[in-house]
Amino acid sequence: MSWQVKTMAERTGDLLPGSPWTAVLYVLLTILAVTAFVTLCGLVLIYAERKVSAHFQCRLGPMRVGWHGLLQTIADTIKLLLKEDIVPRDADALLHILAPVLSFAGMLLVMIALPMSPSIQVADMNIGVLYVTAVSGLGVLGILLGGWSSNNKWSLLGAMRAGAQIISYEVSATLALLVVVLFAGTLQLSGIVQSQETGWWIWRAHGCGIVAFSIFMIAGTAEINRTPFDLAEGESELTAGFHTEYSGLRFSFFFLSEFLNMFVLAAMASTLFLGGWMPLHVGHFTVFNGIMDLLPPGLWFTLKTSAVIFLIMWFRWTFPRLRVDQLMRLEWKILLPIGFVNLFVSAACVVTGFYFFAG
Amino acid sequence: MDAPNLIAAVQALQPDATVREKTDRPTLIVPAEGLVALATRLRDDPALKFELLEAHTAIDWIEEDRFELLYLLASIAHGHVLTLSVSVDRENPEVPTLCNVYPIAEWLERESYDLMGILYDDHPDLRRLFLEDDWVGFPLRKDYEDDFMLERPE
Amino acid sequence: MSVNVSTLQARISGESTASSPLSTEEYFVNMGPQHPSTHGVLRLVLRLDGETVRDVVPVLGYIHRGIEKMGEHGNYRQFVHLVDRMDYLAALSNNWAVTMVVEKAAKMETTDRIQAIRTLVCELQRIQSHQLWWGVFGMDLGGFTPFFYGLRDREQLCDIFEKTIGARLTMNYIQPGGVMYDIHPDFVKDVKTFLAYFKSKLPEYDTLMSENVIIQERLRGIGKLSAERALALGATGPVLRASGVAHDLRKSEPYGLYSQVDFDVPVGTTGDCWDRYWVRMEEMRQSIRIVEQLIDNIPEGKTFMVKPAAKIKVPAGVHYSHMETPRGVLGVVLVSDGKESPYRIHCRTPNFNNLWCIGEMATGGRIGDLVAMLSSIDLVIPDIDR
Amino acid sequence: MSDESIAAPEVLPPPEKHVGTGGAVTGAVPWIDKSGAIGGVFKGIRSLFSGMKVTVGYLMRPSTVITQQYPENRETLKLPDRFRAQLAFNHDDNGYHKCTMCRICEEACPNVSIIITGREKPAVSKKEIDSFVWRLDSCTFCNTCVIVCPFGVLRFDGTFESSVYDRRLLAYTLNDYAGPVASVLEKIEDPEARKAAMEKRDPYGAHTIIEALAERQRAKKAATHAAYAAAKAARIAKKEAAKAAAEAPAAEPAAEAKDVG
Repeated sequence: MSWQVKTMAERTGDLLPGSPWTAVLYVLLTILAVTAFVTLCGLVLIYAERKVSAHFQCRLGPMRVGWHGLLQTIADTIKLLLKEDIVPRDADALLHILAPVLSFAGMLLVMIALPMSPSIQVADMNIGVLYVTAVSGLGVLGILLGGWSSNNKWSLLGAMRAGAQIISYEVSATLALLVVVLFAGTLQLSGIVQSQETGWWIWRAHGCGIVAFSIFMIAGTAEINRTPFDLAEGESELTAGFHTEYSGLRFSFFFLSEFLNMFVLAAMASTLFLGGWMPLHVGHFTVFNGIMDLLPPGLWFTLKTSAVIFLIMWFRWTFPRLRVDQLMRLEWKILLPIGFVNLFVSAACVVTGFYFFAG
Repeated sequence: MDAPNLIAAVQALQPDATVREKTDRPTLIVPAEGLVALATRLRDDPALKFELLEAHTAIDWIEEDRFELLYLLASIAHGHVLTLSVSVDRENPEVPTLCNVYPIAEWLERESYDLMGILYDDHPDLRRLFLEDDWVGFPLRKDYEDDFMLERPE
Repeated sequence: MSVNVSTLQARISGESTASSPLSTEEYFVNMGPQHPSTHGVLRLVLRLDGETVRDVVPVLGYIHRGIEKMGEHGNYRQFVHLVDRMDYLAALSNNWAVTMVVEKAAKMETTDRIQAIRTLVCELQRIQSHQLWWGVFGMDLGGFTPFFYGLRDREQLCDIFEKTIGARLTMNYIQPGGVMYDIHPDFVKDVKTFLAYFKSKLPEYDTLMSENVIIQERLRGIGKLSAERALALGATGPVLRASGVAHDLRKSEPYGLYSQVDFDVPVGTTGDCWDRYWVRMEEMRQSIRIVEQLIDNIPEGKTFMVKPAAKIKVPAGVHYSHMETPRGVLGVVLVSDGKESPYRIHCRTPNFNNLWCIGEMATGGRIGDLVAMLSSIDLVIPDIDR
Repeated sequence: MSDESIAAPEVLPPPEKHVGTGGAVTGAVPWIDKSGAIGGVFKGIRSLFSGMKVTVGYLMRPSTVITQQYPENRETLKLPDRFRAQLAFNHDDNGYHKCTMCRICEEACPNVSIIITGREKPAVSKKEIDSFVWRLDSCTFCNTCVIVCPFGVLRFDGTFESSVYDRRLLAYTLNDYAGPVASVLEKIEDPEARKAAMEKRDPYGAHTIIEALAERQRAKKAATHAAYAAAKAARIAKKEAAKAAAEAPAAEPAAEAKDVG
């Protein structure tokens, strides 16, 4: 079975010569769709986090607004929108206002490159992996600016921690990505997904895949500032870290981008290592693969992403936080060497064709 | 060491120490002047070895116009206890500090200064502990009064 | 000799100790009085060099209520309920400490039943207090889930106390001359159910926290306090025992029925945060042992020796008695002039002295370590401020 | 590394008397042995996974949820008998109480949360209660009033929902009626006479009594302050006199004699 990949950008291109106004309308619709998706995704993720954490902790979580608290997040959003938006007197007002937007924009830009199904992808760049890595680095700018402009020592500490942490872990995450790029032979995200038609990279590479996946998950969790790497927030140490001085809408931007970063991480992990929207295929067992193809690719993507998100939540509600020097040690002394060795081994595998269903 | 032996041993160190009556722990009244030297010896003497200053407090005997300072010492190694009682004048309540012998005294004495107004000579950091720096008066003194005090109605 | 009264401003405006030309600028930051990990209204003024703590100046008094002064205006029985508000997680121990000094001074008789009930409820409260500490410790280290598990198990004990005592936090149960009520008919059954339940949960505590590699990395070698320094700084309770001094008043000066039960005193070796953690975990197990030995052998007898309204007269003099609360030695100095109300009452509270150790421990550590140290001391702020 | 934690304490070994029945415990610390670099890493990772197993165990078993949904479970929520929520009067089946106005509870209350007023014109007996005012806003729920009452009039009951919009309503009048105690009332044969001896009391009508008390208290406080000031002045004067006397005798012994005289 071959997959017809058609992104929204391509469709716009198709429309452009014939009916340019339709193309413009299509672009606008796409923007609307992405915004709607981001909002909806944020709502669902926040609700899921609250429910999952509650049941990890023998609680019920939100139960009052709507059936089993389904509308709780919406109520919270309204509350956040109605709250007073405070910019501290001594803060750098422009940067203070700019920071959450930057943080949000970084996440939003990654969102357009994610292949969610053969037909749901905004733009399919041939340097997709590079683009994602580069653009997701924008988020740290928002955090740094937010912490610095708040003119609060706790915020500054949080921002500095975040800066050091995110930039360090970016190295390991990229090394892990490169493993998949090596195996797939392309930087294009849809190409990487299609390269997993005979199986996911997590198991096809004799362990290299699983090591790269582990590194990617650890480094990714650190990049999105979640426990056990939530030093930038560290509510028991820094009260709330970089967003101590934020309130109302601006706080919700930080909050939302934190949750959507989790989605982006999970989506990237599933795209690169778990086949993205590609159903579970094993080699050329056509019957098995055919049964798996019965589920639509979009659902596969959702399932895999949800599983990875659950894993990240599971980490958060089980582990305590690392200390700042231990965090750096973990990156530079453990993850990075392992990542390098893993990359070399993968390169050797690719060169010799020593992996499952090669060629 | 049981109480009579202990008192005898301490009185050998400080001959002018007298036994304070009406207490349930062995208690010696010692003059303020030799307090630091005595405490150092009590701590370092291997037979006594009072390594823990368990509590320190002051009592305002307003009728007798004096403060009584109690130093409750304990020896964990030997399992015996001793209380030192020092009387100071109410108008000029100055005593030497025990900070250099028992570091915890720095806090206990600050509390005592804060609430009772005892002045400790050579204390490295004598300031209010609980109350603000500009508080007037010493609340645990018997003649303390302020506008917030409530009396129980009859 | 000179008496020089200082202020906080003078204390924290000292010169920077950094001397190297490569050294960075130090800055002050207020940790508290509203901070998640000071567990109340404690304020620590930190002098920081980047993430490294150079100096800690605790500022107290945000919840000072003058319990000692209030005690001078009521009678002895009326003072008991005030000390509930000191170490509110161990209200029964506080009650008992005051009761003990009053009974000792006034030479009141008690029965074995009274002592057994007191010992039992205090040991149960030691478990309860340590459960909460365990949860909060996890939360301070960044793991939220232990907090809920700790509180969940604490709730079972709260229910037991609710039945017998009628209160969950401010007990006012142990009175001079006895205990306020006899134990509830369900008490023995409930306690046994709880013990069976909690013994199955303790291994879970270990799996989730004690054996977790992150916890061990965070605690090992952090906030070391040698035995000599711990004694010199007046530390007691688990903080002192973690430093290697087996000082436990339940063993050295047994009160209640502690002389009749068999239990061990857990002692640490290096006095770091891990030792303090482990000593408390082990104390929970020892408390279970004590409760198990007593629960089936509560002797019969009266539970209140005098009429509850009877006036207590304490002979004039200075009286002192101390006991081991979950956080250390709580001593009460009672000065009486023979009247109905105490002339002066002073409480030597464990947290007050234990907090003083933080300056010794924290210097040179990081902010994250400071949080772990504060939590490992198990602070209850009203106990410090009184 | 693991040896360190099991090593015996070097400083200040526990004195022998502590060893007594059980002795001090050291060692047995479940410390992860990280002696081998690779092995240590794996042990560390395994410890993380076992922790995750604990949490997911609770996620998988919804029966372990302990949350109580409070306002909905009012019917099933049973507080223990001794629970201290609101002070209440024990009225018997006829609606009579046993309070003789002995004021023991008022005296025992540590913070004047109980204020008892007597009837100015008792109907039957010598002393009859008018209002038994309990101030929830200052009560510390110490239970002392309940145990000191010789007649068992008071009890704490489990009515814990006591929020009101006006804090003056937090002072309750506990007795249903102003009048004599149950034993006296039962001696009265005529039901009409009984009714005449009793006067209904509104549970929320106590704030007038409290305001009057506060007024009295303010006046008394002023007097106390004046007394304090006078005592202080007298003490200072005494001290001055003593000082003067101490300085004087060398110069003028005669003056001292005059002072004493």
